[in-house]
Formats: sequence, C-alpha cells, structure tokens
Amino acid sequence: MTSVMSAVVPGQRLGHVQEYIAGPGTYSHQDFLYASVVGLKQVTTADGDERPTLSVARENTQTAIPEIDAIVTCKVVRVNPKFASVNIMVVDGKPCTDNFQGIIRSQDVRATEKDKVKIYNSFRPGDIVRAQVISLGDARSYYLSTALNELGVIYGTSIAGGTLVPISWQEMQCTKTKVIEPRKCAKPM
Amino acid sequence: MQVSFLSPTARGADGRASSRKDDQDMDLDFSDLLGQHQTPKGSKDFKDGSIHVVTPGETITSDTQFMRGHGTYVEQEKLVSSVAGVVERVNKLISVKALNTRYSGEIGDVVVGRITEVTQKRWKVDVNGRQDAILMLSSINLPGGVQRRKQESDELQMRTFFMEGDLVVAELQAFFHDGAYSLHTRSLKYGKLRNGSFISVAPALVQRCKSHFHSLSMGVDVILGLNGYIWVSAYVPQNLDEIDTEQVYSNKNKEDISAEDRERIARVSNCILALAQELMFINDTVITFAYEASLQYPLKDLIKQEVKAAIANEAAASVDNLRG
Amino acid sequence: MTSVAATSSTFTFSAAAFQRLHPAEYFRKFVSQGVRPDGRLLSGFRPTTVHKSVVSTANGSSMVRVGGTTVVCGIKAEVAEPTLEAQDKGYIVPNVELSPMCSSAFKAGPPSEQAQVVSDAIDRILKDSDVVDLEQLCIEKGRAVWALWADVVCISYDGNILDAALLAVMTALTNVRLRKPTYDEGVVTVSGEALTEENSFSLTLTRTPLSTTFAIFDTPNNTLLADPNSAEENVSLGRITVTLDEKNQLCGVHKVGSGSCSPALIKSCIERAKERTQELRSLLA
Amino acid sequence: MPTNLISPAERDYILKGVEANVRADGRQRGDYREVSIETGIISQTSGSARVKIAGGTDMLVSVRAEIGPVLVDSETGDGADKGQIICSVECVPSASQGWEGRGADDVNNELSQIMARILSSGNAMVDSTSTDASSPSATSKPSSTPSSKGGAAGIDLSKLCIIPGRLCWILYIDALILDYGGNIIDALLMGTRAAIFDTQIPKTQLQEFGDGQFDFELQDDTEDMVTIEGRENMPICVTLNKIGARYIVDASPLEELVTEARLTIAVNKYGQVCGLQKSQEGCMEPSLLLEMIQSGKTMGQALIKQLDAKIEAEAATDLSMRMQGKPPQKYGFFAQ
Amino acid sequence: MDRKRVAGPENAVAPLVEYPKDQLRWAPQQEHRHSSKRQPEDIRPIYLKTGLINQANGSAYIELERTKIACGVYGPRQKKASQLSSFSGKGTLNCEFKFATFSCQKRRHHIRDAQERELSQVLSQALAPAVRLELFPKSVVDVYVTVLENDGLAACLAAAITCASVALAHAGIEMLDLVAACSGSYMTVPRNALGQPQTDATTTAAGASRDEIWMDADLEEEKHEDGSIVLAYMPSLNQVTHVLQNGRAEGAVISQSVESCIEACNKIYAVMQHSLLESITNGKTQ
Repeated sequence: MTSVMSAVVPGQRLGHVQEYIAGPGTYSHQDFLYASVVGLKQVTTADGDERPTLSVARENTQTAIPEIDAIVTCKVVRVNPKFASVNIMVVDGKPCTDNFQGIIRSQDVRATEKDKVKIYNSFRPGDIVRAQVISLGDARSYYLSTALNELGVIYGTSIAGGTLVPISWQEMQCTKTKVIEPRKCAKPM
Repeated sequence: MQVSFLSPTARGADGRASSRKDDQDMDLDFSDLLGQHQTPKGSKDFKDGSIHVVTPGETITSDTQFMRGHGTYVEQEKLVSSVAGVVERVNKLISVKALNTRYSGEIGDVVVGRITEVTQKRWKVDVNGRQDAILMLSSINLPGGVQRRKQESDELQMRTFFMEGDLVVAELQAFFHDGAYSLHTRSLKYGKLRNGSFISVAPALVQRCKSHFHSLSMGVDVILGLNGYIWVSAYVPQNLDEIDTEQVYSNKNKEDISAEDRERIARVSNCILALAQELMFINDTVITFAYEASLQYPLKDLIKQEVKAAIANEAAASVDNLRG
Repeated sequence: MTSVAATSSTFTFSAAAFQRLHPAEYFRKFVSQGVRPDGRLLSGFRPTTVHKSVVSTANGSSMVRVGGTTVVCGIKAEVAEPTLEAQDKGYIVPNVELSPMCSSAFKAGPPSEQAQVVSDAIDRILKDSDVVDLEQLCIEKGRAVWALWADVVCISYDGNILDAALLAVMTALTNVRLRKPTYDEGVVTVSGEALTEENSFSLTLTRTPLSTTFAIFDTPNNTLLADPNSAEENVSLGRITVTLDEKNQLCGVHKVGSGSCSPALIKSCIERAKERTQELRSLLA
Repeated sequence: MPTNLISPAERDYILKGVEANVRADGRQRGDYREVSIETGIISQTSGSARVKIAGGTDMLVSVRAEIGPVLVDSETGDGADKGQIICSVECVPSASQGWEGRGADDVNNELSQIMARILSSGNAMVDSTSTDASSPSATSKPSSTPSSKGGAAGIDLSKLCIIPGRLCWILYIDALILDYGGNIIDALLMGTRAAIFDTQIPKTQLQEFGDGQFDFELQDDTEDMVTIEGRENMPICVTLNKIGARYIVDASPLEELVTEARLTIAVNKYGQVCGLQKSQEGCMEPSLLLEMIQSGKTMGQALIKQLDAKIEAEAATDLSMRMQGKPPQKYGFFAQ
Repeated sequence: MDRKRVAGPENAVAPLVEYPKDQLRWAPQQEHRHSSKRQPEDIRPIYLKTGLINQANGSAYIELERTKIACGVYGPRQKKASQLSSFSGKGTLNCEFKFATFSCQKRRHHIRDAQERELSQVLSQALAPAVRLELFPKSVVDVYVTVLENDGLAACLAAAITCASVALAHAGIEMLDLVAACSGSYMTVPRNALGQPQTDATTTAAGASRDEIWMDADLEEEKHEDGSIVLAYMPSLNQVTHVLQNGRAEGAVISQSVESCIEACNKIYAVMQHSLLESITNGKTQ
C-alpha cells in the first residue's frame, strides 16, 4: 500500500529511523530520515516489513547511469579482436542524456565456447546491442556482457544498408539482399 | 603554542658545517653519508674492503683484469664510474652503487608498495623504483583457500582484494622484459598492511637481512621494505596457520589500538627517520637501540633535528659497543 | 506524443528510448504525418519574445527567446584607435558564445565550429548590409573611436541560434546609449552623471536585417522544417537562412550542410521569411 | 615521488590518532613541525627567503621591486596614488605527483589568489591617505591597530607611490614551491613575511618642474635604502585541518589526504582576522567554525611573535657580521 | 591573436569616467543603504526560477535586483578525456564559473581568467559537501554558472552558490541538503552622515563611526567596504560548507558576521524550497 504525501526538497527531515525504513530518495543521518531529492514523499507498507518504507519519488529524474546488473542498450562504435567498444545510450529503459562508454570483451560475448568467439562475427559498428553491466570497469569504460539468450544485437544494418533480421542466435539476414551476416543475436522477448 | 624556528645548517649538523669549504678530505666527508659508524674510514684502495666513493667520470681502476658492472663504463682501457656512489666488488666484477637513487630490486626482495592502478588482471604498485611494479592477479592468494583457482569473476572484482591507495608487502618474484618488477603475495606473511603508519627512507639505507618482518620488544611490528618503504604497526600476534584468508584483504584496523600503542609506533617511526636523517643503516637491532636512546625525550621532541641526531649518535655508539 | 513505439523489430522501447536510439526514424514517423514531435506543423515557428535593457552594466542589451533557445546580447563600448584605412569609423564586433552551459553539445574552451559560423554570419550581415554607419562611432578622427563589443551569450540552446542571435544583436544595437565623450590629448573622458538626453546618444540604424531559418529534413521531398529545434537540426541534412530588412529587401541567403534544394524551394523560403520577419519586427519596436 | 593515494587502513589509523591526540609522527593536534628560515639568499632580488618545514615542504619566496605605471580604476579613479603587489606562486611539477603536467595549474592559481587576497587590498578600496599613520586618532586607539584600511596586508601601498597618477613601485612576490610535505599555505605566508622584512628599496626623490610636471630621482646609495612601510602589519596564515570531529595544524601529506575540510585563517599581529578560506570537500558546524577561527587567531599571533623574533635575530647576526666587515653567512642551497 | 572569434581592435580600453565636482558619489550613511531602503541585515529580494535551460538536466536562474546569474547542470555523465584521471569510486563535481563579457563594469575577456578559475574552485568546494558523490562512481556532474550581471562580487559568488545548488536539486541529483549562501560586508558607517561623505575612519573622531555588517552588499556598497565574508551553509544539517573572507576584522565581528550570514541563509533557504516545490506543481499542470 502506498500513500503519497507532501512534496519535499533535499535536506528536509521526513521522520525518525525507528518509524520508517529509508527508501529511494532518502538518507538517514543521526536518527533521522531526510529527503535527498526533490519529489513527493511516499510511505509504502509492505506485508512482512516491521516498519513502513519512506521514499521520495523524484520529480526531476536524474539522468540514468549504468550500475552493475543493469540492462543497457548501446551502439557499437568500434570493434577489435579483443573487445567491442560501445556507447551506452539507454539504461534499464531510460535514455541517458549523454553516452557512457562501455566495452564487451570477447570472453563476455556468450556463455559457451568463449575461446572461439570472434568479435567481428558477433558485433559490427553501428549495431544496437542489448547487454548487461557486469563491472564498473576501469577509469574509462564499463564492462558489459551479452552472455544470455535475450542479450545481443537487437538491431543492425547489413553491409548493403538493409535492415537485418535474426534467423538464428548467431546469424542475421539482410532484408534487402538476403545476405546472411554473423552476429550474436538477442532472442526477442 | 611553541614553534621552533631554526636557521638552516649545512649538511651534518655538528660543526662539520665547514667541511664543504674544505675539499681536502672529500672522501671522509662522503663516507659520513654512508653511515660513519658501520664502516671504517680509510684509503682509496678498494681492495682491502674499505669504502671507496667515486663520482661520475672518475677512474676506478686502470687494471684491465676487472670486469665492468652496473654504474661503470670503460674508456681508454680504464674503468670509469658513471654515477656518484660506492664501489662494490664481487670477485672480478666491479660495480658502483649510486648514493641517492631509486630502488633497484633483486629477486627475493621484500618490498612495501602502494597500489596505484587497477587494470585487467593486474595491479600497478609504486615501489619507489624507476617504474611501477606489477602484481598479477595470479600472483596473489585468493580468499577461500590457498589452492583456490583464479576465476573470471575475480577479474571483475579486483578492487575487493586491492584497490588504489592500498599498501601491500610483497616479494619481488621476477623481472619483466622491460625491467619492471613482478611481485607476488603468495604467502600469508605478505598482503595488505593495517594497524599502523607508513614512512619512507632512502632505499640504500635499509640493510638486507635474513628477515624484514620484525616484532620489536616494545610491542611494535616493523616491516623494512628493501625499497625504503617501511611499515610500522601495532603488534599483532602472528600465527600463520590460523589466519583467516578472508581477513587478508580486510581494510579494517584492529579495534584496540591504544594511545600508548600509537605513541610507541610514532616513537619507532621517528627513530627510523632519525637513523635515516643521519644516514645510518637501518635494521632491527639499531632501531631497538635508537628506541632505547629516544626514551629520555618526550615523544613530541622526536621530530626535532637536534634530538634525532642525538638519538642516532647514541644508537651508533650502542652498535659499536656491541661489536666490541 | 508517446504513441510512437518501435515497430521495425520485435523489441519495444518507450518513445524516449526509441528517440535516443533511432532519432531519424523517430522524426520520420512524425514528419510523414505532417507534424513535429513538439506539436508544431512543419511550417510553424516557436513562440518568440524580446526584452530590452536587461543588463545595466552593458551600454545596450537584449534577451531573446525563441522556444527553448535563450540568448542574451550585451554591448559594451570601449575606446580604441581607428584603422589607418578608415580613420573616422568605429568598430562593431559581434561574437556568439556557445558555452557548455547551454547544451551538452558544446565543450569548454575555444569557440566551436558552430559558434564561429554564427559569429561570422552576423559579422557579415552587419558589414555587408551596412547596418550601422560606423562614422557615428568616431570620437576624434584618426585618434579615437568607439569599439562596440556585441557579445551574445547563449543561455539555453535549442536550435536555430542564428535567428535568435541576430535578433538579439539588432535589438541590443537599437538599445545602445553612449555617453558623449570628450577627447583631450589621447584621453577619452565621459561624464559619470546619470544618463540624460543631452549627455548621451543612441545609434541610428540604416536597416535592421532579421533572419529566418528552415531545416532541410529530406532531399527528394524537400521537406522543410521552419525554425528547427536542436533535435531537428541533428536529424536534418542542412539549413537555409534567409535574411531580410524592413523593406523586405534581401540581405542574405545562407545555406549550410548537405542536401540540395531547388530555386523554387528558396523562393518559397523567402516568401515565408517575409511573413516571419514582419512578426518579429513588431516585437522589436 | 609520493603518490597522492592513501589506503583505508591508513585513513582510519590517522583519523583515530587525531582523536586520541597522538599523530603518526608523535605530534599532538596543535603542534607545528620545526621550520627553518633563511633570508637574503638571492642577491638579484630586493628581498628573499627560503622556508623549509622539517619533513618536506620547501619553498623560495622572492620580492622584486620594479618601477611601473600606477593602475587606475577607470570607473572610480582609485589607485592613482598607490603602489601594487603582484603575487605568483609556482609549484615545481616534480615535487608531487599531483602537480605533474598541468596538474599544478589549479594549485598555482589557488595559492596565487589566496596570497593576493591576503596581501593586497582586494575589494576593500577605502582610500588610505598618507597622513593616516601620523594622525592622532590612530595612536590613541587602545589596540594601536593600524588605521589605514587600504586592505588586510598592512603594507602601506600609498608609500609605494612615486609620482601620483603616474609611477609607483610594483612589488612582485614570487614563490617557488620546491618540495611538498604538507601545509604549503602557512609556509608560504611565513616566507612572504620573511622576504618582505628582508626587502629594501631605494629611496626616491620627487622633483617638481612647476607646470604640473614631475620627475623623480632614484638614490642609488645602498646605505640609504628603505624598508617596506607597514610590513609588521602583514598577516600570516594558520591552516587548520578538520579530521573527524577534531582539527590539527601543520598537516603532513598523508594527513592532508584524510582532511575533510581545511580552514585557512590569516591573522596579523594584533589578532585581527585578515582572511578566511575554507577548502576541500567537507563541511563543519558553525560552532566548530567559530572555535577554529578563535584558535587559529591565537596560534597565529603566537606564530608571528616567534617568527619575528627569528627574523630579527637573523637580521641582527647579519648586521654584526657586516660590522666586522665579513659577509653574512648564508647556506642557501647548501643547507640541510 | 584569437582566430576563432571575430577580431576587434587591439588595445581597446574603457573611457575614463569623470564625476562632476558638485555631484556626490554615494557613500555609506547611517540607516541608508545604496539600493532601496534596506536595513543592514536585509538582503535584496530574490527571484529564483528553475528550468530555463531545456537541454540541461537541471538549471536555475537567480536575480537579486541587478545581480543576474544562470546555471546549468549536466550529468551524472561520463568524464571527458581531459577530466580523466584514475578510477574513482566516487563521482566528481566539476564547476565552471564564468562572467559574461558584459557583466561587469570593466569588460571581461572570453577566456576564463585567474579569478574565474578560483571562483570555480570555491563553487565546487561549497557544493561538494551537499552532493552524494558516492552514488555515481566514476561519473562527473558538470555545473556551469554564467554571470550575466555582477552587482557586487561577494554577493555574486553567494548567489551563484545558491543558484547552482537549486540547479543540482532540479537535475534530480541526490543531495544531503540544499546549500544557501550569503555575503556580508564590513562597513564603517559615520554616525552623523551629513554633507561630506566620510569614508575614512581616521578623519572621523573616535566614536563617530560605527562598524556594521551589511548583508548582501551591492557593487556601490562593496566599493566602500573594509572587508567581506561569503558563507555557504546547509540549513537543515546545520553545516557550513564554505567560508571565504577578505579584508580585516576583529574576531568578534567575524563571529557576528557568521551568525548574520547563517540567519540570512535560512531566509534564502525558504526561497530555494519554494522555487523547487513550484517546479513540481508546474510540472504537474503541464
């Protein structure tokens, strides 16, 4: 059960830690709960919880940032034998205003026969790929994996410029020329 | 509040200030730099095992039977030094060890280092050398048993073992082709450092000993890295069989470091820095002597140059006594 | 607005995510229906407002909003030596600053290519159309003239910066008041007392050119988007800018980017620009 | 070269050590390290000083007096009868890893700005006429604080003016940070004070030609040099580092990495606060802020007294050497 | 020479301003501040509005009479190559402070000068304590502040901090609290201010002048100040996030000015809250 209450701003004291569990958009400091974003204060009571959860629903959503285990949609910008470089554009269905860099290493492309993976036969520049964040990576890139059935290329264009449609989990066909190109395809959900 | 404002002094505080104007006895002056009390001052002849200090371009010997080692070159059939330092001889091999240099390691050295970068499958470690040393993911003990195999998931969570800034003690295992050092921590005595503070001295001052891990009698542990990085920490009883491998990578200091412990650690640190200031070799015995000598001064005076010099001198005298 | 979803594949996205991944496709769906994602018709302009005298530290200033694009122009007068070729002429130096504050498309540091193009376009319009007789800015012939730094700061960037910036510069120029200077042995002095009709003067503008910009969305159909916003600029091939003065005389036609256009298309642009500049002129007055 | 990194265990050790009032090097929270100062070591400058804090920080401060045009504010006409002080601080890139490449740019800029703000008049453009110092009301004030309010520096800028509206002395204060061992700002201001005390500039004689034209004559007699007026009123800095709920002075490099918030308090010898600046990414309660200002003030006053004693003692030694016809003994770069 | 901008004449300077002898310039007087009828503790009315930059993740615009500042917030986003250092488990707050060329009495240059670079640093030090940087590892939040009109430098910095804090909240970035900032100027006010402006303490007999702290001083007042303080404060958590003081003052005056600033910050906080809540209701009606 959720009840929406007043609008709050960061720093506003919302309640005592003994009364509520700190939910998203809040933080606790010296026995009290405070709002950390601008939004509407909500109290959710779920069965089994000893205390209701206090959260603040963001009114002005912060742009999405990749987190570990998040499903992201990204565009391949470069490939080399070791990994594919991608621009992360959508995180958990929410577009991020600026691209984040990510890489899909060859061992993270698929779950089986990892050592036989050839990046060029999995991704090509321009492909739109659905992937999962597995690590915050190094200073520059997030590490992504497509080693699940529903992860992989979801949209691509063939060398001829036609749209590719998946015909197996590792092949796609050009709608224009019927040429088959290798890809690590995502299984449509 | 009292602040000591001093005038600068020339190197060597006690009346040796004038020696820089007096170039007759340069060797003697330099030998001071090397720890005047461990080595007899002597002639230029290196064959009798005494100290021979050379500067770049100085001829070491014109005898052609010797072989050229590090820090030397041959010119007109003479062996000439290319650095300022001490001549060392092993049989026919002559090398010059530079006085003030970065750490140059040998396999088997115990070093203390700081993680500077985490990359794929390896850490970069600052060990005071010419370049960062490398610690491979495969060269550490993974939590969950000494025999556990490296997994792919370990590669993704390298920061749970060591992250940027962490201090480690490790052993120099090998050299890479580019001269970089490869370290390992595949022993329970190596690993992350906790419960104390870090000091740094010139690498040349740390004496190569059988062990570089010492539990001193006053209840302070010291790790003397051969690279000049030294870790002084509260005494932790070592029982290598019972160490929990999960604990190896913990960032938590032990709870019960008392103010007295801290004072002792600070005292030992300052004693080591005092020895370094007076350019004396550093080993566990001399640290203990210096510590004993320091006890007559209040702790906060130990950062004073004058007091440091006095402590070092007293420790040196104790070493001389020991030798008889 | 949110009724558009991806149909080209079996993966579904929210409209926002789809726009992010396939911006051109997203727009094509709207344009084929004759509307634009922000609800405008293809020929529609965004609401435009003009404010004068917004910055009191400047000698003349204006703020112009064209939809989501907001620019502020401040004109600051300084004294400089005239050039040898034009000893009785002052300077008007327009510069447009597209700072990283106004859009993530711009980086800090030296002006981007786009900022250079816009600054240069305005400079050329001012010079070629002889907007201000620069002799008005003479203080002492051969010695001292006024230099008017017309700096345009873009506060918020949402496309069509040239129209907004030119409108802002023109408004600010009409807004300039200069104190009457006295020249004495190389030193130019002005009075510190409050501005009055007697101790100051404004500029006389020969003409006031204003521009109207259209984006070329696709070539075969020659679809034009009037007053494109930033998202539309990004998916368009190029832009046509028509500059007209108050007598509807042409002061310039500017085409940038790829995509060709027929003379007829330019003609229709000019016709539509006439209506638009008339509207803008009512704001200027 | 030290890296600017610290491990969580070290952080915790330092934090708890500050709480227990035993710092890693055995000092207590309010203890300074030894500072060594030597003045007059660069003969090409008008005044110079080298400051070293035992444990690393090492810098050279020089004062160069040059004659240049006055800087007049076109709007207010201020500055026509004033000299100028121009500060510049440069960190040697090899002194700290964070200063490599362009890394020192921000630090240089921050330090130069802090110094300029403390030393020059800043925004306080209240005219101070040359009669101030001798005016009766100034001496009758109980604290005998200087009455010229031309800025916090205390340096009487009007005395640096040579021809009003035209020429003045410009004091270029350049500092070179040679080595980093923590607490740069305090050392910087100590060095500046010492260098300014060491500074002597030639006397100038104003000549009037009658028709409103002036010229001046520089007296090149080395015996007839003058010191900088108002130099004793110059402030110095005490930087307090908030670590946990406590604060410490004279932090070492590792302690600076643990510092949450840093407060630099500029104080003159009268105990007046001549500048405050917080830095680092932490915050503090107002009560702590006021407490820190108070202790910074007390410490600063004590510090000035001891610093001045040192500077005077050195000046006295140098003088006695000169009286004996010997050059003063300076170690300069041969110093330990 | 700057080839990327339209070039103007070199060595252009502002003309000298000459004030007629009979016309007095403003000087501090008892119970009479420069702009409007303010008491020493009064701040100027604040107009604060969010969301004027539609391309930014968050933005705000603040106006205190003639002081006008715009702020845009971008991110959290990927660090640019120039900002890249080693991996950091915490996010970075990058602030850039810029005066528009026409915003001050003297024309400013396009390129950031030393003062602007320092103010950028001050801005980020004042805001960082409030931003929960640990929630966006290795990303950066860019805060860009442009001053359109500067009517008092200290007040301008304070307003920039306030404005940027609101813009951060508007961007939906997790914060511990809002940061309000206020400036105060140390003034020596002659008691019987008639006729000649008496700006010089010494020419006034002892006791005839009084030290006052004028909050949120404008440019004209700032020209007469002995010093100023800018204090940034998190009202809800009772934490000072920044303090910057210049000029000389007795300890007691400092304590008093800190208190006055905090008091003023609490007033400003209410305005900030109001404008943010307004952004919610506006969002609802659209």
